[in-house]
This record gives sequence, C-alpha cells and structure tokens, in this order.
Amino acid sequence: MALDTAMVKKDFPILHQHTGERPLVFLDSAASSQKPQSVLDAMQNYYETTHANVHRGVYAIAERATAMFEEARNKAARFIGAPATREVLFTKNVTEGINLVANAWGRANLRAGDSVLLTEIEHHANLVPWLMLKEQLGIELRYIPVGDDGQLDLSDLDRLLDGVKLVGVTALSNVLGTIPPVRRIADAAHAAGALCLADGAQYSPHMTTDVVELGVDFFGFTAHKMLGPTGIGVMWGREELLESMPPFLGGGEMIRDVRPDGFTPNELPWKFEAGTPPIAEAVGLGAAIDYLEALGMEQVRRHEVELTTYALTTLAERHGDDLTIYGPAEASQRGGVLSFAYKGIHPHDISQVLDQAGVCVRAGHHCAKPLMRRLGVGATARASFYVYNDEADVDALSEALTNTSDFFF
Amino acid sequence: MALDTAMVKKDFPILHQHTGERPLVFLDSAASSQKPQSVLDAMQNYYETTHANVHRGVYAIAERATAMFEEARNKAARFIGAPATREVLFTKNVTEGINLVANAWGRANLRAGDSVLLTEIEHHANLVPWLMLKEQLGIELRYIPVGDDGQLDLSDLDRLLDGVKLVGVTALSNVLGTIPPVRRIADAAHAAGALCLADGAQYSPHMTTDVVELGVDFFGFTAHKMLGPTGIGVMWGREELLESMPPFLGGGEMIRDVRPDGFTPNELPWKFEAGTPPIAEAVGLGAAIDYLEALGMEQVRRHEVELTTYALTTLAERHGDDLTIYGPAEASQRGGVLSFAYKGIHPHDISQVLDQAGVCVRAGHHCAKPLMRRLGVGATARASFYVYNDEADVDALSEALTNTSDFFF
Amino acid sequence: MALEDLYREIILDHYRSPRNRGELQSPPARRVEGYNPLCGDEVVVFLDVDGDKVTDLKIAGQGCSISQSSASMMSAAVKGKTLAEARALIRAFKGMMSIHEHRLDGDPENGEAGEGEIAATEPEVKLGDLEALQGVVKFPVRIKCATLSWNTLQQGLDEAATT
Amino acid sequence: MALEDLYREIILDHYRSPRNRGELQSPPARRVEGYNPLCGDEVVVFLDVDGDKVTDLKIAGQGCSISQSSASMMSAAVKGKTLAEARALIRAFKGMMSIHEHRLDGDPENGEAGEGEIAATEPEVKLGDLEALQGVVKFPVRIKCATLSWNTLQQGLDEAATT
Ligand SMILES: Cc1ncc(COP(=O)(O)O)c(C=O)c1O
Ligand SMILES: Cc1ncc(COP(=O)(O)O)c(C=O)c1O
Repeated sequence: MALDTAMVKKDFPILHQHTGERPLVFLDSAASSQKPQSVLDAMQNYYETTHANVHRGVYAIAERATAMFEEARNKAARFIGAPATREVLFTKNVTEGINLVANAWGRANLRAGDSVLLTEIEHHANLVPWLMLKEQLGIELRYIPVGDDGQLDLSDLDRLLDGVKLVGVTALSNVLGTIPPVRRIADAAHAAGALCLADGAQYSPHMTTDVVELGVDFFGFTAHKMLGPTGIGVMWGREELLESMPPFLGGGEMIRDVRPDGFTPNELPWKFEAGTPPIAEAVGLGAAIDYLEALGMEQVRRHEVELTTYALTTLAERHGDDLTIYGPAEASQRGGVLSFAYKGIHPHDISQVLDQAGVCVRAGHHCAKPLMRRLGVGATARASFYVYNDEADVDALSEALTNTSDFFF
Repeated sequence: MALDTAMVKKDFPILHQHTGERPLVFLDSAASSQKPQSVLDAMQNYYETTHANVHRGVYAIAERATAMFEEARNKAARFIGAPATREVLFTKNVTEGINLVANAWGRANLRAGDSVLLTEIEHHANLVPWLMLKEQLGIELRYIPVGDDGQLDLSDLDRLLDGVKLVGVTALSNVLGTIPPVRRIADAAHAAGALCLADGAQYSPHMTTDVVELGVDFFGFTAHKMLGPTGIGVMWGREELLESMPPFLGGGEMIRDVRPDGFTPNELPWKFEAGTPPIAEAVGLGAAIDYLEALGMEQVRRHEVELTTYALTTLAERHGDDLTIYGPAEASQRGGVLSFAYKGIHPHDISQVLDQAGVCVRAGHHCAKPLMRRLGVGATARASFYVYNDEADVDALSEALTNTSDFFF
Repeated sequence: MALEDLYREIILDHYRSPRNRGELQSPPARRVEGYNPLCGDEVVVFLDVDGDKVTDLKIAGQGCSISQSSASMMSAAVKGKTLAEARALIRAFKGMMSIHEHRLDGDPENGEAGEGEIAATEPEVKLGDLEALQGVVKFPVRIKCATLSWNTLQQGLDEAATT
Repeated sequence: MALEDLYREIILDHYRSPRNRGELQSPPARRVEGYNPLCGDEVVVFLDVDGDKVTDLKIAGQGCSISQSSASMMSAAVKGKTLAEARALIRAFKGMMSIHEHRLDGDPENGEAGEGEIAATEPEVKLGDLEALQGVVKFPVRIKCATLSWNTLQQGLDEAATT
C-alpha cells in the first residue's frame, strides 16, 4: 500500500498503550479519530512553555500564544484552500459551525415560507439547526432523495430548488460513504439564487479539500475526526457573506466597542469568536494538519480506496449474503465507512461481541435518523477506516463477524 | 503562608520550562491561569489510552470515555454544590454558557419592553448577549451602578428591579476585584419575580462555590481560569428552568428523535450539548477540580487574601500616590485582582516594560468597556494572583514598576 | 469483563425463542409503545388487565438480544400476576439495573453501592430468571436496552390506573 | 527582543514632547477621530487642507507612547506637504508596519518577507525619523498603536477628497 501503515501505527500511542487485553483494532474513526503523538506533544508543549490568553496581551508569552493560535488559523485556511484567512472561523465543533450559519445568516435572510433544501443522508448536525429555524421562523424544509444505490437522486433538482434560499449537503455521508457531487449541487443552487453549505466533517479528514473548487459558500469541518483534539471545529464562509452577517454569540473578543445601550462587532474572523477560544486545541489542530500534509492527502485518500476495495472484496467473499453493506458499491466512489447488517443480528450485539476481539465498530443510528428510516432499519453497525488501519484490521473484523454468528446461532 | 507555594510552583511546568530569559512572574491568571502537570497528564493519558467518541459507543474504550466524561460532570456538580448532575451543562467557555441562557431562556421568556438588570462592572460576556437580545427583541437593559469605593450601589435596587425578568451579576469583578452580595441581589430579584444569573468566571477559581447558598438560578464558570484547559466551560441552571427551556444549539447528542419535519430534544443535560463535546477537556477540568480540592478552596482563598494584603501594603509603601489601585481597599472584601494606574504611564507601556523583567500583567479594557468609561480611563494595567504566586512575585512587580518609571521619565 | 457475564445462556435462550411474542386485539387490550432513541429499538407491549390482574400480555417490536430477552422474561414473569405484584417486580428489576444507570446519569452517592443492596428495596420479590440480566449493569450502555420493556410496561400500568 | 528596539530614544522624545499637540477650529478644519478598540486609545486629527496642500495639522487624544509618538512624528512629517506626498508617506509607513500585521492577520505569503522589502512599494519616500518606529513590527500587538494616527489621517484625506 502506498501509505506505510506500520510506520503510521507507531505514531499513535493508543494503539500500543490502551489497557485492553487484545490489540486494539480501531474501526470507528468516523465517530472520532485517534491522535498521533505529534498532536499530543504540540498541545502539551504549548501548555508547558507558552500558555496565556490570546489577543491584547502585550507580554511575550501572550504574544507568542496569539501568534501560534493565528498560525493554526493560517494552516486551516491553507488546508481547505480558503481564499482568505479571515474567512476561517474557529468553533467548538462543526455542529456549532452549522448553527452559526443557521443563526447568523439564517435569521437575517430567511422569512416564513422560504425554503432550505437538505438531503436524506444528512447528519443531525445539518438537520436540527434548520429544523429549529423551521419552528422559529416558519421556513420550509425539502430533501434531495437518496436512491437505492446510495447516491443522491438529482433528477428533480431544479424543481426542488425552486424558491430555495440555501442548500445544505454533506460532502461525504457518515453512514453510506456517499460522496455527493457538491460542485454540481452548488452550481445548481447558485443558478437558482440559493447559497450552498457543505458539511465537510467526513470529507476533510480524507480528501484534499478546496472550497473554491467545491464552489460552496460555507464549509465546515471538525478537528477530532482528522487526528486533532476534541473541542475545536472550523466554519469557513465567503468573506462578503460573513461581513454582511450579524454576529452569532456575544461576549469578549467579538466586539470593537461596548456601550450600555449597544455594541459594535469586531472585524473578521473575531466577530464570530466570542469568549476565550480553544487555544491549545487550535495548536493541536495545526499539528494534525501538519501530520496529514506530511502523509499527503492524496496518499491518505488512495490508502482509503485501496483498503475499502480490499474490505468490500474479502468481506463479500467470506460472508456472502449474510452481510449487507449499505451505500455505493465502488470503493472509488465512496469514503471508507462501511455500514452493514449481518445475519439479522442486532448492531448492538455485533458491536458488543466484536469488542471482545478488540474490534471497535459503532452501532446505532449514527446521528442520521431520517436516513435510517429511509433504509428501513433502526440501526446499523459501522466500520470506518483511517490512516492507521490496514488489511490485518479488516481481516480481524471479518474473523470477529464469524465469531459473532457462532455466538448467537 | 497557609499554602505551600514553593511546592505548588513545582507542579506548574510553565514556571520552569518557558523559553524566556528570566524567571516567569505570571500575574495574569484572571485572563487565563496556568495548568498543573496533573491536568496535562490527565488529558494526555486519556488520549493515549481511552479516546473514543462518547455516548452510544458499545465497545470498551467508548464506554470508558463516556464514564470519564460523565465523571467530570459529577466533579463539576460537586465543586459548585449543584443539587443534581443533570443541571450541569458543558459549554466551550462561560461566554457560550451565558449566550445559552440568553438565547434559550431569553427568547422563550422575554418580550419587547421587558427589562434585564445588569451591573456597571460586568464583563462583556454578561453584557453583549443581552445587548443582542435588546436589538433582536427590543428588551430594555438597566444597570446597577458602582460606587467610587468599587462596591455596587444597591440603595436603589428595589426601584431598579421593577418590571425586571432577570438580573445578571458577576460574582467577582475581573477589573475591580469586587465581590458583590450575590445572595442579597438574588433574593431581591426573586422577591421582584425575576431570576438571577451569576457570572462565576472569576469566583469559582478562587472561592468555595455553592450555587444553592448563592441563591441564584443560573451560574457559569470557565475551566481555563481555574487550572483547567481551554475549550470548556460550565453553565449550571435550576432543573425546572432547564427542563422548561427550548434547546440552544441543534445537532447530534441533543436529540431523542429527528424526523424530516421535526425533532424531539434529549433529556438533561444532553439536551443542551449539541455535537461532539469537549471530551478530553472535561477530563482536564475534572483533574483541575481534583487539584484545587486537594489544596482546599478555603486555603486557596486564604492564600489570596494574604497575598493581596501583602501587595496592597507593600505597593502603597513603595509607590505611594504614584500608584492608584482601583476597587475595594480591603483585601478580605475583594479578589486578588489589582487594576492600577501608575504615574500616568499608559498601561500598554507598563506591561511592555514589565515583560522585560519577566513580569506578566495585562493591559487594556479587560472586556469591561462600560466600566472603563465609568472609571474615566481608556485602559488599566492589571495584576492578578493565583495559587502559584507568592510574595516574591509581588516584590518583582513592585521593583519592575520602579524601573518602568525610570525608563519613561 | 467477559462476554458471558452479559450474554448468559438463559438470555440467549429467550432471545432465540421469545415468549409471548405477538399482538393482542386493541382495544380491548391496552397498547403501549416504548422507544430507545439511542439505538432505535422499539418495543410494543399489549396488556389485558382484568380487575387487579394482568390476564394477558404480548410483546411486539424489534431490538437487540438484551432488550428482546428482557421483554420476553418480563412477559413470562408478569403474566397472571396482580397489578401490585407487577409493580413490585418492576421496582425490583429497575433497582437491580439502577446502580450504573445512576452512575452514568451522574449520581455519585449511588455510584459505589454494592451489589448486595440491589434488591433491598423489594426484599419480598423473587426475580428468578431475571437475575440473569444482572450482568448488564457492567455494560452501562446496554442498561437502557434491558429496562426498555419494563419502562413501557410501567407506563401501561400507569395509564390503566388513571383511565 | 530588547526593549530598546521598541522604545528608541527619538520615540521617547516625541512621547515626552509631542509636536503639533492641540486642536484647530473645526470647521473650517476637518476633524477626524481614530480609535483602537483593543486598548481604548483615541486620536483626533485636525486637518487644514488648502488646495492640494496640508497647511496645518494638530493632534489631540490619548494613548500609549507608541501611538502618541507615532502621531507626533506623523504631524511633523506631513505638515506642509502636498496631498500626494502625504498619501505616499502613509503608504510607505503602513508598508513598513505591514509585515507582521499581515502575518498576524494570517497572510502566510507575506510572513517571511525580509525587512529589505519594507519600503520597496514607495522607493521615493524618505521616512526619516519615522524609521525609528520600525522596531514595532517585532511587537505585533503594538502595530495597531503605531498605525492608529496614520489610518485616521488617511480617513481624513479620503473624506476631503470626496466632499
Ligand atoms: C468576569 C468574567 N466573565 C466572563 C469571562 C469570559 O470567560 P471566557 O472567555 O472563558 O468565556 C471572563 C474572562 O475573560 C471574566 O473575567
Ligand atoms: C457528516 C457529519 N456531520 C457532522 C458531524 C458532527 O461533528 P461534531 O460532533 O464534531 O460537531 C459528524 C460527526 O459526528 C458527521 O459525521
């Protein structure tokens, strides 16, 4: 394989230091990835040598902390091809980022009767903020349907877009692995006078991201799924949109002036960052980006396609019709996230038995309840791959599935 | 002194490992405190042995991560005397917590013409969220004035409370060190049919906190000011209030069910925690609470009063009328945060010159612009103490001030 | 924690051959739905109450082995019992399950309660086969699976009492 | 970074004895206010423009040594100059200050620009004493102090041009 996973595995302390009895076969990176030593070191080192609150501090460590924090913003901007660093907003996770857009842009631009177009494969993070606006403002929500092949059905897109003000679409489905044609959807949205927001939570960890090529207006991602720490995400937006939006949360840092009867917001990006930001977390995100860029995002994606190809092939060979894998059949057309049903055994039971073999897979609705209903299931089991996974991990999963069957039947 | 600061200093890596030429005299803990080794270790250890996304994961490390996350919530609840753990909401900082109340409670309960009563000594975090509601809902804001002695002037409280729905008050001023009589204000608020929110950002790090004794309805604090990591804060609210409030941010975790046309919120506390929470940060906050409780919050406060007494005395002796310290004159009636003016030298210049001696103090408006205007200054310099500061640090500050004067005159 | 602590043989038996599976005509039977939002499990309890007795009870719905076997065992234990006996069983069962549930919900006082105290609240009640589910408390995420049908039954009894 | 890099003697001199301090009657003079929200510094520039010449200029307001001395030096450098010369000076000064400002604002391309390029944009312009403020770029937080009065002047010239 193009990626030297043996080397990569060495960089991840948890793969050696966890306290379980068996080697950890971590196949739940779509929920949250593990962290390389370099990310942990960067944060530790920051706290041990430099920590101080950012902005306004005149003394040396405060200036250095500010520079490190803003340097992380530079890296994030570069990582997603943002035209300007001031367009990169730090949030606590991508969920907050989408709420930011729904609140700051949505409340200023949406009226009762306006429509927002989403898809049937969205994560709750890109559903609930809009459902809340539906309740509060009386907007209407529509959904691009998903076909049985796991692809969005765009045949009716133009009709669906009629009267729509914003389209929200996941750039990579956390359940099906589907990679919707975001560019095409964004272009159609713009032609219909709508904006387009892409939820990149599963995309940016695995693919080269270029927000300009994607043609979207807003793009969010979350650090903990891409080797970074918990507690930080990024929302990117086109500068003129962010400029025209009212602020989201109020407090320190996001203001230029405060008077008893009013306030003046700060300039971008700080206008949208109220209170003390996740400083060490930004440093950690910067280190995660460094790590991914050193591997090369092309390599990361190639590794994933290869491993997914291997998984789809060997799992089908061994388990045949006992195993149903949802989503697109072609590894090159999907992310390395495999939701599956196995012999009618409940996903909870699968995950529990797999765990005895050290194999970690998620079981549940994966925060995509409408999609679960569409698939006609209450829950699925889900294995997802990342840079530290290899064919042996897939073999372990396959073997453990057989054991699960032996256990229950 | 009651606290063995020599021992305490050893626990803080930055006091030995920072890269400056001179010993670090860190007097800016009111902006953000430093972190003891045990807090850094707890987070590092969590990432190295246990990390997985919390809730719903059936496999062992996910269950353990969830237990550690919820155990941190238990600790936070105990730390502030919360009657129930489900009343403790994790936010990214206290600023988000106050925005949560302003949005979720405010939008559901405030109408145009309703009043919110704040004070002239509030931090922007407890001003701007309400100013935003003023803009959006047309509510009216009033302010409890501050006297020249740095104490709130409550003589007119009953009149000010007329028609008020909520009172927001800092439990300890980050500029003056004032410790308002929160209980008295909360009781008066309740008698007038209003709720009371206390901003505990500067209080909880330094004083034994008991939300029931304080008599408030909402209480927030922020981890990074109390030896914990950046990226996490806590908002506590009385259970029946939180139950009756609509959710704040929407997304995963905070829902019970999501349908294309609506959603059902989760139970407390998760109803208010959208998306992947700051997991490692919660673990770090738990370790910070352990560290503070091992020192003993009574000791922490006593140390602070003693050190503040020493500072007020020696600074006055050496600098006389050249130095103006704002806020209450009695150390026992104030926090260990000293905002000052010195010989007409601009705070920026003071801070810059002090930094050359390794002395870190903040210069600026401290996110309290209305208070700055009330004091008739554009900015102040501010030295603030915490558990790792001692008399030698105060002496270093005093000495460096003399050098500043020599430099400019 | 060994898997066998969770999946005792009797649990697997109830899972493979669920008792009282099916539906009752409703009305006259009372139909109550229970739902675990975390995993999508659904249970439907059909309840015939005559006077102070649970004369018949059927279980429909879908879910994992723990929720299915717990529902099956519950149906066997409750059918034919008086309302008071059924309620005592519910209390005893939820008492057995509550230790870790409280802990997860964050009630530190209850966190360290020993297993000996489990059924202290309902000393009269014999849980019998149901004690096989005791191992679930070591797997906190699964507790809600085990208690789903019991909470649903309780809701049914509560509704019956008020209408 | 030594403190003397920031506080050169000539800066302290302008701070202690500010030039052109005061107000002009407005109108006829143009009055422009500048404000640094980070530290509360305020500068007020009074500007008399006659034809294409800045005939008089006074500075009021309050601030730190850097903002005060920068304003004082600016007043000395600009007074009596043509509008075009004043604008060239502003560009040159802001060019000198821009390296770290860009860096902080996050323009990585400019981050590594050497000091040699500083005035490359305005090669004709002699900054003279103002070059003493060059040390400020090593203290990023203070850059806005140094540029405050210049931005205010620019705003005044812009307003003059459009009215
Ligand atoms: C009194 C007070 N309230 C609120 C805050 C805001 O805290 P954070 O920035 O962590 O939200 C601070 C600190 O900056 C403070 O001193
Ligand atoms: C597609 C998608 N969107 C959004 C999210 C939410 O991410 P976070 O919980 O970090 O906000 C996730 C992950 O849970 C996801 O997979």
